[in-house]
Amino acid sequence: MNVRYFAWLRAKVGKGSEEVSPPAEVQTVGDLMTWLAADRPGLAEALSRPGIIRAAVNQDYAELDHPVKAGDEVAFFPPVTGG
Amino acid sequence: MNVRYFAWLRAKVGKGSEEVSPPAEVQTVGDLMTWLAADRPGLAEALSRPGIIRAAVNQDYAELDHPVKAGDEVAFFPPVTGG
Amino acid sequence: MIKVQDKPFDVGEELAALSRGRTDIGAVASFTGLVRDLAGVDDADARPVAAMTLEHYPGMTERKLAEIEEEARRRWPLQAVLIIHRYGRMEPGEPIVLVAAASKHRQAALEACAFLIDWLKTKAPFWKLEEGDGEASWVDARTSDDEAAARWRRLPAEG
Amino acid sequence: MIKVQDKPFDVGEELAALSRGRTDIGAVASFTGLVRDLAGVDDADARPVAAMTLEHYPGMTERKLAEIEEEARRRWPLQAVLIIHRYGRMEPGEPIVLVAAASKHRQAALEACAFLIDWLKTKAPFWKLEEGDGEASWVDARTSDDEAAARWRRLPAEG
Repeated sequence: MNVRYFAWLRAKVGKGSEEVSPPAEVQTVGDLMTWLAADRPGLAEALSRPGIIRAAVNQDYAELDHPVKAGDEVAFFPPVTGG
Repeated sequence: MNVRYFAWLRAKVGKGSEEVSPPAEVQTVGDLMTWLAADRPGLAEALSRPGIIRAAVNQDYAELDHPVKAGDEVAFFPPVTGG
Repeated sequence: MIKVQDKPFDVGEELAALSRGRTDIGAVASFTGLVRDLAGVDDADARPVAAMTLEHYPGMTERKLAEIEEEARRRWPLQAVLIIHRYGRMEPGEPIVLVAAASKHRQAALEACAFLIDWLKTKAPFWKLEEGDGEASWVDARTSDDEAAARWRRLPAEG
Repeated sequence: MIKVQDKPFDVGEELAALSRGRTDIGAVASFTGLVRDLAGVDDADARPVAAMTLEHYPGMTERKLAEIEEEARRRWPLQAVLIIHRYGRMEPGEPIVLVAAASKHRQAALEACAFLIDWLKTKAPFWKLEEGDGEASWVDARTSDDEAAARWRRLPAEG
């Protein structure tokens, strides 16, 4: 599974993307967030502010209960500010 | 007093502008219209369709009760269709 | 800025000039009206157009367009306003009118732009003569234009 | 048409290309967003901006912009749609984004144009990094952008 981080979250995590292999009990975007945050203090800190971090699965916005599986591209980022 | 006609009203009256000297009892735009229509059948015909003809006095839109006086520029025309 | 002219204009050049050398403008909204080769509100009503001739009331046109610009500036915080309207004969594909509004923020620019064209449609003394298959004919005013302009009408209490 | 690019674009040339050679377009509405030398919603809040760097999510950006174009075409009868969004570093006065909609009639073009930019602001995965006096800082999302986008949200029954 490929995980990507953007904007200040990328800076906080310290990288723009990484390959991860979460255990079988990681079934949703929310599960993945919690699992990743365990040993990524930058992500944990961002997640402590509720509702700040958005997610996308395979380049489509996804809620916390959206399923994730091996091979997915999952991205985490702050609210968008383009335009 | 200078009177101007535009668009199809100009075609109906047969001229784009004329100098007129209405009698003293012509006090308003409405008075002027009635006085002019008496010997301008094209204008009379246009006025017979109520609410079609608009007026301007000295290049500002004016209602029928707007005063007119010697030296004024008074224009009659159909609803505008620019843009 | 108001321009009333018979010659065609370059939309790109006019818009570029609006913000050229400025770094305080965040948003430019524009509207261009062009001559179409088919007139009419819908397809059932469509008639071919070979050319369009715009008659106007010189003097009153400039005055009304300046009032429209002024009114837009009163309602929104604008950094630049442009209204260009052509008169004379033009063919399908040619621009008739360009309005643009520049502001720090986008809602002011977008709203002012819509206001400028809606207001112009019912206030500026222009008349369109359409040349089609046969005889040239004067275009009728549309109720929908009055309705669009009415959206921007303010109650005296708000003025 | 969607373009995501780092190089600047020429608003005039892009708009001209939209209607070039066509005689069926009656109305083109456009919105250009530019880098301002002062950021902030109002003067009290203003801070100098030396440059802006736009980060985006390659792949998802193109996909989201294409969806926004599609949605606009579903809602209004449009003859052409253009969305150009830049990424990378740009300085005050440079264009960031251009959206444009062409239609036979003006209300469709004006509404679609406002929709495109409002929707893009909250759906396209771009993030702005502002360089000012001191350290660069990420721009915060604005509630007003969510509100502007919400105007265009449809109830399921209307969809």
